[in-house]
Amino acid sequence: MSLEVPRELREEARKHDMYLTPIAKDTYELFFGPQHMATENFSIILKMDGNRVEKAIVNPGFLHRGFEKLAEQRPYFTNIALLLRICVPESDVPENIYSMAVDEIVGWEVPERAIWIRTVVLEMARVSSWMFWIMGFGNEIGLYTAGQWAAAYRERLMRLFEELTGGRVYHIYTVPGGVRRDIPGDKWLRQLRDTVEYIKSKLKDFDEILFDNYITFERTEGVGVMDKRFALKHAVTGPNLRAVGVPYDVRKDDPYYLYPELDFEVPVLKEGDSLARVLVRRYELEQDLYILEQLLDMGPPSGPYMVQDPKLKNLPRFKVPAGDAYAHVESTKGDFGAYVVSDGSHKPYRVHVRGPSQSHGVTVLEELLKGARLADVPVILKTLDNCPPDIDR
Amino acid sequence: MFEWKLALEAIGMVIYATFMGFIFMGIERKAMARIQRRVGPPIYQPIIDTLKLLGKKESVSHGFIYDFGPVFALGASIAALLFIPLANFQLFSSNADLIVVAYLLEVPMLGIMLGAMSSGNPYSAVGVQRGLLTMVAMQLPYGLALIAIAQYWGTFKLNSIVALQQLHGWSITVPALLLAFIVFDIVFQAMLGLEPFDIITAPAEISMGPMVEYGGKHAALLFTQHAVQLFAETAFFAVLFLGGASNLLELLIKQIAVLFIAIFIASIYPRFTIDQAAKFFWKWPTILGIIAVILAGW
Amino acid sequence: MAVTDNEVKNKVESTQKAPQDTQNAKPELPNTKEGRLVKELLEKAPYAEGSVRREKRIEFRVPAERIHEFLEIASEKFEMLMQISVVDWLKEGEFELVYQLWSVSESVHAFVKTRISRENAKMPTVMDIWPVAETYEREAHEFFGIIFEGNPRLGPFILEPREYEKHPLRKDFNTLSYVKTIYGEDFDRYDESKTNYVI
Amino acid sequence: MGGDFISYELKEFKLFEPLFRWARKKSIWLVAFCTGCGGIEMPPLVTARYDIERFGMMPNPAPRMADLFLITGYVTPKTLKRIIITYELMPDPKYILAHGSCPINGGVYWDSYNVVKQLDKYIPIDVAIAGCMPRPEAVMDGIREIMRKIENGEADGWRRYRENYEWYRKNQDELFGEGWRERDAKRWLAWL
Repeated sequence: MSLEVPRELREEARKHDMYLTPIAKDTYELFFGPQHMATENFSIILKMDGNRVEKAIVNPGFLHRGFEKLAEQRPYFTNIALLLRICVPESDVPENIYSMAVDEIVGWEVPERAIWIRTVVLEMARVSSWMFWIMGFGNEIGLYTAGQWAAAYRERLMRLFEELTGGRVYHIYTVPGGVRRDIPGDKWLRQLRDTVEYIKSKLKDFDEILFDNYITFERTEGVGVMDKRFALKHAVTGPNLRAVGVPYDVRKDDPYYLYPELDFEVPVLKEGDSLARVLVRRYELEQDLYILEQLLDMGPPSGPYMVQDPKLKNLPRFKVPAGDAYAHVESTKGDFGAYVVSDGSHKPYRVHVRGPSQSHGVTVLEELLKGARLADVPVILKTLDNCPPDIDR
Repeated sequence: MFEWKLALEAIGMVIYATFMGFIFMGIERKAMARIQRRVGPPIYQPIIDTLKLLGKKESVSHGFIYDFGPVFALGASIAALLFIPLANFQLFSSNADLIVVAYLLEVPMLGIMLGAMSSGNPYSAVGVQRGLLTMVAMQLPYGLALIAIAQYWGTFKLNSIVALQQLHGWSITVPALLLAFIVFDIVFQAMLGLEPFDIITAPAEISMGPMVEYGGKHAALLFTQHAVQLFAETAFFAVLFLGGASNLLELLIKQIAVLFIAIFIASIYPRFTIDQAAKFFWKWPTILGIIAVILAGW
Repeated sequence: MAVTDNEVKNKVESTQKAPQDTQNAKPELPNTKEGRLVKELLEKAPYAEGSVRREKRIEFRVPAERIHEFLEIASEKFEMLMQISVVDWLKEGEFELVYQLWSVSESVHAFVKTRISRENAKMPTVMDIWPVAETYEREAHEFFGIIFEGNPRLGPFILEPREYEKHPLRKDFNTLSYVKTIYGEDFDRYDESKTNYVI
Repeated sequence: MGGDFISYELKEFKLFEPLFRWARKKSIWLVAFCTGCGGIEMPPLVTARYDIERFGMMPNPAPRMADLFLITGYVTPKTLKRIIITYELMPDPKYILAHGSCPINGGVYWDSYNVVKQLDKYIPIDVAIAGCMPRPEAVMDGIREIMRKIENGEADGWRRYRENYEWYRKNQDELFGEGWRERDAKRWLAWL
């Protein structure tokens, strides 16, 4: 009894001339993931011709849990604890889109304080997600130092999240009608300001080591080029779209929460290659830190942090009037949207989430990988910022 | 007539080199961790790793060449070590041991390639292609740096190079050889398999490349080989450019200095792709190398 | 941003009225950016019904057989197809397909709704208009069993073949009983009577 | 072959066994396969705040060199196939640490049609950590537990797998259908 791959299978493979296929023929098949450092939980089947990718077939679905089915079986408020698992690095985004959609169907006016807290939480999630992205990108191109630093700075935000919400990764914090808990106190706000300043002071280090590095330029310049028409037809959103010269940002174009009152810029580059995508992300990180500073200067408005509604007494049987709504926010990956349909009962009739990676993680990736070198595959993957749970759900 | 003394010296030297090589690997990991603001593993961690790998059961082999590859690599590394003058020990010596050592240090790569090729894993195959191309690319500046050395000191004998350096000052104090030093240092990153030239094992691209199929005792052999190789390469570097050493402690200090340069470079640069690396090697280091050769022969 | 009461009323009215007076729906359109956009599109496609929900949200109802034609016209204004949402209305025996469009130039989101029968659900593909529709259609096909004619890559995409055949997001697929059959006694939290089935 | 291995452990290396156990405990290499949402807690574990490299642990991209398989979160049947193949690629002795509630009983996805409910039926688990998501401290506690088990020789998941291979194989075949190895694994590992 052999416990490694069965011997008969090995014999079979040899018989069918599959042994040494990769070297004997000019094209070979490379299974890129899911057990691979670059593509976590995501598989790409690469048909390689030497060092070049001839054809790429994306094979997602390792993370499919049937969220949309499960959400139909749980009450409105319980769904928060479920749907936030769609986007793991930035779990506040699914919470917020779902809450916004439910707020719109019910017709709630969310209190100002809750709006402020939600905006802060979203921006913190964005900053921590950028940190995570820097880590991922650093690891892909072999600059582990920047990655390690970024992950360490992200821990400061995690600590603040923990104090605010009680959870490190999954916060279950934004609920329809407001937020679940109030801000812990002024000390937390001071800590947040310190953290923002700290990360801001460390941006210089990242510039020197990663964003202004000769080899980073070499690795990313001219790799995975998209043009504007292609990006629009493929519904590429977020930093990837802004890197081809379309200044589309949900926070500006379909403003929600406090964003109309905030002063920030939408960085746009027009080259459309990996370098442009990297630099757009770097400028956005700066803008997000600036937004957080402004929010902190504004200070939390007084008032309740949850909408006052007698219907909320019996939460599990809380009924939502019939109707449908689509809400979307700007996440670091792109335009994250949710379509919620209610039939008047206490469970949503249908929740459909639009993950940004659905558009740039499948067809776009397959197109961009065509003709890329093997070494460019992780760079393209990471500069598109593909998040497999978005696709699988 | 069997020379007991020589045999004992050889064994002692190999054991010392292996041990110090492991410690060097530990220093490398520890220093990297400190740069990355971590505590890092204990300095003797590679020894534990190798012990553990030796204690693993391995039921997979891909044939004789697969098993032979690591042994071949280890043998070549040890052979290279025996030709390098380590302080006052130099077990074998010939009139052109500079060339012998320079090319024995390249042979282990071929051994690993041989074994990896026979595993049939496509990632190994890609890693092997990259490894061979890196070797071809770095030969030119590497050769130029060595020629500059040989030309300036007028000998291919490592012993004489050390003696001359102790007489006339270290190689790096000579302007021509300073350029050769820079060239050699760039090549050195590739020889150690560190960034920006860790193209062979790029974990995020081809998940360890040639090593992907090696596990258990094979991996332990490769680890040992890497340790010996690390020791031999740093010693070679110290002998060529830092004036050699009169005792093992002095040599050790010089080796660690060399190692730290490599670590610092590795921790602030990302990885090249293979074609960029080849282009890079054939551009700046080659130009510098040619200038060094011309200056050395002046 | 939460909607105000007025807008909610508007929305309820428009959704209620729209099915009743289809011909006279046009005068309702407000004189805003959204209203003008709807008017412009309805002139080109008189078979569709359009309404303005609120600021930056407009809605169209299109008969299923002319959906491709309508989307082709709409694609001039709406550059991006954000999603194809399918809602399974079991009682009516219909699938509702909602094409979520976004106009980058006008910053308006449009719902294009169409209904098809649940039996032998077939739709023309819109891959030729927006290539990204390939992914959305593959997903809709996988979870609901709708066949998009012209899409070459329909088949198991996210799911394994066994679950794919069941089209799990259909309302008549019972995940509890399915899990019971697959995992048997591992499924220890299953409540037959479903009385306590509020998690 | 099972008997073969036991004799290997007992006879030839009996003298060195405590040494090897110590080395195994001190040098646990992880498979870099983050199989679920718990993968998000891996970077904090290997970076500055928690830094498990202090204990000699490090993620390794090649399953052939790995010792510990960290199942970080729920497992779908599609992933489980890959997990089983990866697990079988790892050389003995090998350990599995299940991370989170989902591998224990399905967790929040207890009624999901695409999540494996009890992972222990398909591959042997040595230590399970409850919680969703377990904090890095909890994971480190689990790691300490597995270190203790390795030192005492109690972490015998690989031996259980070897001895009860038929049973595990039967469960796997029930879930995936007969012949899945021949269908899928041959494609993934053509060179074997």
